[in-house]
Amino acid sequence: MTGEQKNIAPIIRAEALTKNFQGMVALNAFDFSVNEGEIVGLIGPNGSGKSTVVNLLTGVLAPTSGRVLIDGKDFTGAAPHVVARHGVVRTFQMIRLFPSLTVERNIVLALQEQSGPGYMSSFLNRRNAMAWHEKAACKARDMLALFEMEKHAHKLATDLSIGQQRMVELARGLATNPRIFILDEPAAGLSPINVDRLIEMIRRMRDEFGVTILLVEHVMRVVQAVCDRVVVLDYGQKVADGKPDVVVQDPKVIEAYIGLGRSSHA
Amino acid sequence: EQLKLGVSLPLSGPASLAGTSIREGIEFAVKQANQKGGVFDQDVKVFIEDDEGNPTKGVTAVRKLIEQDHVVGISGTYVSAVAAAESKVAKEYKVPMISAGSTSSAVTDANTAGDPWFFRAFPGSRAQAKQTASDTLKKLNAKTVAVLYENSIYGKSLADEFKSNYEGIGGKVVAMEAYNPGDKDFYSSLTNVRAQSPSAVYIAGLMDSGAQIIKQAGELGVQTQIVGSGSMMSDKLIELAGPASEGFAVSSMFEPSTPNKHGAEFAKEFRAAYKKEPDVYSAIGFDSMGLLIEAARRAGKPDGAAMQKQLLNMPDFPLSQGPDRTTAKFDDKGSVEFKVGLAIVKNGKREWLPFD
Amino acid sequence: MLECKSIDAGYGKVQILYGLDFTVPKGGLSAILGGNGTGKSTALKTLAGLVKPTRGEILLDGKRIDGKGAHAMAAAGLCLVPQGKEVLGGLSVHENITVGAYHRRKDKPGIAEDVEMVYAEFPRLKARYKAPAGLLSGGERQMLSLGRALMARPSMLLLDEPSAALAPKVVGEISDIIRKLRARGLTMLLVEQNVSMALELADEVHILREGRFAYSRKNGPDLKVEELREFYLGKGQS
Amino acid sequence: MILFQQFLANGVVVGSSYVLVALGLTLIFGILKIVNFAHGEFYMLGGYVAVVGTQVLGIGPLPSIVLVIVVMVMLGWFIERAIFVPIAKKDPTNVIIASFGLSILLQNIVLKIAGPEPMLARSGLPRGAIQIGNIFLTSERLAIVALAAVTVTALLVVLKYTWIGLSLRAMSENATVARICGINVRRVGVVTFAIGAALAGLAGALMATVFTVQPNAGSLIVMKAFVIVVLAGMGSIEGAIIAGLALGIVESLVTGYLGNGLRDIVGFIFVMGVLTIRPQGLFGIQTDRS
Amino acid sequence: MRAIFLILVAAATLAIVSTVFGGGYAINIAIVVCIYVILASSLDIVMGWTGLFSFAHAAFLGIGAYTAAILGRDFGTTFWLNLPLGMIVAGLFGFLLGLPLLRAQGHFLAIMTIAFQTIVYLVLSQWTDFTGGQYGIEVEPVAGFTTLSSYFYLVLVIAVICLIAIRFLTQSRLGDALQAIRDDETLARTIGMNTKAVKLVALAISSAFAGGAGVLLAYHIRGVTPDDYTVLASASIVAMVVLGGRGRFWGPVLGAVLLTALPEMLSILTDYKHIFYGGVLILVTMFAPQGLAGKFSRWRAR
Ligand SMILES: Nc1ncnc2c1ncn2[C@@H]1O[C@H](COP(=O)(O)OP(=O)(O)OP(=O)(O)O)[C@@H](O)[C@H]1O
Ligand SMILES: Nc1ncnc2c1ncn2[C@@H]1O[C@H](COP(=O)(O)OP(=O)(O)OP(=O)(O)O)[C@@H](O)[C@H]1O
Ligand SMILES: [Mg+2]
Ligand SMILES: [Mg+2]
Repeated sequence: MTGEQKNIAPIIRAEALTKNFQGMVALNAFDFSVNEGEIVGLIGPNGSGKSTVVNLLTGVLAPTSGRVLIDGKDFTGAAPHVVARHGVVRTFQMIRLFPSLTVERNIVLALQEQSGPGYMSSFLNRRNAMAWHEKAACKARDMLALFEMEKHAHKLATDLSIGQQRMVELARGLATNPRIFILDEPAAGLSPINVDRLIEMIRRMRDEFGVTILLVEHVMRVVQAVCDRVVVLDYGQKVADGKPDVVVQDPKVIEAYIGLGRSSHA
Repeated sequence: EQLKLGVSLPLSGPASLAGTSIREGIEFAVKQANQKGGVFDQDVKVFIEDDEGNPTKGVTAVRKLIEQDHVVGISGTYVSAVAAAESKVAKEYKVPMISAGSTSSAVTDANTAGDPWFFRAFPGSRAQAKQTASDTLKKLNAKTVAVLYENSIYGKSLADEFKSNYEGIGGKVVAMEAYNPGDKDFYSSLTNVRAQSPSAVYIAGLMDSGAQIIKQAGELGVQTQIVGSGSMMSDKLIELAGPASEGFAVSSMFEPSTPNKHGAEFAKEFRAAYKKEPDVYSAIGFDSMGLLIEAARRAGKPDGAAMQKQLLNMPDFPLSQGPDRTTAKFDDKGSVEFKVGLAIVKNGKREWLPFD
Repeated sequence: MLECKSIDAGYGKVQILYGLDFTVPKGGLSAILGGNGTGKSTALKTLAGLVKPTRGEILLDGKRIDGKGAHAMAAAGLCLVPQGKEVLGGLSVHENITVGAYHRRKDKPGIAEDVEMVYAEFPRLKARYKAPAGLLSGGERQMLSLGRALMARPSMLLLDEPSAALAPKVVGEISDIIRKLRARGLTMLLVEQNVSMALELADEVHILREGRFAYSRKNGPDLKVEELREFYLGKGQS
Repeated sequence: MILFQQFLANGVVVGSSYVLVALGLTLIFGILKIVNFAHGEFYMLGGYVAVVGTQVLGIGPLPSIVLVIVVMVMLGWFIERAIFVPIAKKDPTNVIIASFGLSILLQNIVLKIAGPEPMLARSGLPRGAIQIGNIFLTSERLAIVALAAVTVTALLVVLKYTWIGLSLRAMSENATVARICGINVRRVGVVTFAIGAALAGLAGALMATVFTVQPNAGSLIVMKAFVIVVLAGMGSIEGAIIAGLALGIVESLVTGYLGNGLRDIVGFIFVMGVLTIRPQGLFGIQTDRS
Repeated sequence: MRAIFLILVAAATLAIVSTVFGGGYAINIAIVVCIYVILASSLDIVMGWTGLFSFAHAAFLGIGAYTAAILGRDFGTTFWLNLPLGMIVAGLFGFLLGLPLLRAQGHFLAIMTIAFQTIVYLVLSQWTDFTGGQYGIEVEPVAGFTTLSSYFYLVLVIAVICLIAIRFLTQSRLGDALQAIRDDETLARTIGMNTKAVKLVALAISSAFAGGAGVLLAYHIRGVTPDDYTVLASASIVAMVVLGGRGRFWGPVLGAVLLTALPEMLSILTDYKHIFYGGVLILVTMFAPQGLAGKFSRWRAR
């Protein structure tokens, strides 16, 4: 499925997306799309508006102007849960987990929103609901196993180290079989070996599960390893869009983002 | 068999101000009875419950007194709304209750005529308000009145009845204004009153707000006669309101300087026992408990139903409240009617105007 | 100089660190590397007084500082840049920076000077100086944490993954800042996942595995990344 | 128009008293984020200490104020250390219930000792009305406005322009970061709490000269103070001034034009309205990204 | 299932203890206990599970009680109609209160509920024509359940049904959703949960149960007066939940039993009961920070 883009229609698309925060323009007339099956990287200096793009696409923020289209339908200003139910799943740069729930429950809960029994039926048919929970818990543990986190399944989310929490977040997103998975700096804080694992997982997600991926990342090793295409933001403006190895050679990008003569992250 | 009587009073919360005073009168009556040898050759035993001025608590308290402590008569309570709720329970168990300060006529009105279970040994709000209305118009010569009343059964029933009586005899009520129990700032209300310049202000409420109204009226230059309802018969009010209380008139059922001989005797003995002046609350408590004890004695056995029969037939029992020779002549709704007096503050002391 | 003598520490009943023993000489820079959840942050938190060691001693310039509480550590000149981009969300960026100088608050001119220095290092912060810190982007928060630490003019700096969340260009700048601080004689302890950056900077490298040092040695041309890899990446730590 | 002037003046006085009571709460509730239901009892105790000072000990108004402050600081210190800190360590929300218990406890201890009768503290200020144009006030009421202005200014200056203020706000935002910056969080906490208690006591003492003090004197006014602190935006002193004065004036106008009975309703409807439109309070700012 | 069994055992114990060993007074307290158990457990739906500190529960109690009283007065409806109607009206008000509450957080939310509670109280006590003001409204006893003990059984059965329903609710998907909202609402939204709807539903359900309790209370004290529905009453329901243990099924139940029975037990100390009550509240929060239920489960775990 990799190269042969059988569906060119963009799964998610931003049109002239603009966001102002109290007079500060965090994102300016941003045009952008991710096609089905693609892995797109979004990079740019700190504070250039990458997370803002993620927040706008997932409905966490409402744009000042411009449109967000998912599968060609207008989702501008739609509530996050509506967006999520269309298979748009994300992770957070500032990690978010339900702190007082166990790691396993964190994942089961996400599964429940996607495929669990309805509110009424879980109230009326408890046996069925419990059986479903069993299955969901199994799936959650499988997902954790992918990140070698299964031994932490019954710890509270707050009792994990930052890197461990990040992996739980990834497992949670993956568990719900998203159509498009938006990752906001998934590699930050991961040990090199976990970064390798992440790279492998991202590839597998696309190749095996057909998940489209939007990746916001500063660790260039990851970006270069997985992305089909890279979009560069600077001061809320798109400054480059193209193949990774081309983009990183772009003098504008080097000047603003990579810096001269620096080694990228191990 | 020992005579067991119950007391339900607000001993905490805002209404405890009156409750504690009433309790002293009640305890004094019990002490006196027991000193004289008690009833049925035993000391009278009293169970006191704090109803906190709350109806639900009150109902529980009364049930407890009756069911657990097996009392056969109850003195209580002070807050009219609580008395209304409690009286239903008392009636159900056939235990007579005598008001310990609740004034609203509504509670005795709810009694079945001829078979009352809730008694009040002093006039209800209707009679009180009627008397005050006529005193205000005739004795104090005030043709227009602004009414400030506490938003409670007590305040509202007095205010409503004052208004209809006062207007019935030719006066004019220029304003009716409610305030919430415990309010302390009346500048804005009084500013309005000042603008209407009535010849009198009638306050239907409790002592603490009354003192504030009187004081603040003075500060705002409201120069009118102020008349207060029965709960304001208190030396504390004069202390709190300061010089502004000069000339304040209060309807009063009892004064330590009462012309009522029985009342004067109570005042003397109370003073000796507690080293302080009795007030209208201690007199109410004293009468209420005294009546229960006497009713039991006359019934010859500690039995609520028998006591109720006796209560309806005690026109010879003297009360410490009211003018001389006031007795417990309960009407068929359980209320006693006597003339309510009017006292005026002169040189920092209340003086009772003669009864007409 | 920082000396740690057989430190045990953990959260509640769970022990995380087992007998950590090491010293960072005055003006030196040591790095602690290790997989996720091996206890690196716990080690730094223990040094900073946020986690109480259950055993062992911590000495700063020969004086015992363990068990005195985090604020006392800060007053003694030891300063932590925590992991997780923690900021004072309701305070402005400027106030966040200023509060770093809390324990030397008498020194008004010095503080003003340092604030300018921080702004010069991180122009992005200057652009946002009025904004509540809670609204900053991840990278901006990281810069703010560092700026706040610089304001303290510490004698010992504990850095918990300072390069995480930062753009490559800024990562380079952070390396430069660390070098500058070293030149001023600051003692530092660095936790990093960016191994090449750590190896560029550190005199000595420790690798933490399941709460114990699995490997410690001086950095130098003879230290091979492959050798590190074996200990560090070992058998797939998570 | 004459009426309106007097209403406005009444509103300013009442509003100032709200501001005064709300200040201590701004520290304890707005900044330390401790929901202290017993704050009203601090207010009430301040009133009683003033009564003790001026009536029982007869030491005059100024020494009485000093007495109030000393007693309340000690009490605040003790309560924070002995009750609130140990509870908050385990679960901060439990403090709500403990303070609820403390409120009942203090109220009833005072009821036992002092009795239910209202008491008046002597201010030593000249009695009687002062007429300014068409407005009648008393020196005691003016003193409320003056003292509110002074304390507000002092607190503003301290919180805005000193390290004390910065450290206080820092610890309320994130105690861990505050600690690693060298702030002794425990000490700042207890000092702030004690000052908050003293401010409440001061307000109570002052109000006891005008409105008398009873064991339950603090219940209603402190509820309003909570409302003001939230309305203002937690911890905002400027907000507390405006919200307090606004509430006082609104109540006074409503009392004047619509009747006393509606006074409290309007205040609370006002609060719901404001918070519906601005969930972070009048002067609060959004500090969380999502 | 074990919980349901335990509920039935507890109800049976209460019935036996109060009717066999106690008299009318004990039954009276047992009725109040049942009513408060419903109240505390239903408050826990929003407070323990959702983390919305609500000081308005007594307002919903009052709305239920007054609905029954007013319907009975004006339309002569009976208990069996008033109970569901009281629940519906209270639930509706809960929903309405929920609308402005949706955006508020933490302390702001608590203050808004306090404001709502106060408004309801003032309306009940001041709209004399409609609510009877301070006089309140009389309520005739439930036909067929006029004696105290028969009414007690009625209340007990209703309380048991309510508890089982609440147990099922919190064990169902709704309980999970509520916990998620308590922990991190933004996250809950991004994993696909319609948190606003869930919060509104939770508030409406919780208020409806409170309204039902109000109807029971009105028929118990045979009338309604505003003073039972003050912010203080709300605060004591909150205290029950916290003392018993938030977010645990048995927590609010234990808290309600303890805090309703405690004042009665303390009443031997007449003059000092409030002082003791206050002291007990402080001590229990100090020594059982997870609530009594938390203490018990820890103790059992040993
Ligand atoms: N809710 C908000 N209110 C105000 N300003 C905001 C808000 N969210 C983001 N900003 C500002 O918008 C700018 C862009 O933020 P954004 O989080 O999108 O950056 P980013 O590209 O993700 O940066 P980083 O790489 O550091 O994560 C930043 O300067 C940030 O301070
Ligand atoms: N607050 C806490 N309570 C209980 N356990 C904790 C807590 N914080 C961390 N842990 C546990 O302690 C261990 C070490 O955590 P620590 O944060 O020190 O790891 P780390 O080496 O810094 O990892 P990372 O690279 O992911 O930041 C982990 O297994 C984690 O689960
Ligand atoms: Mg970002
Ligand atoms: Mg770490």
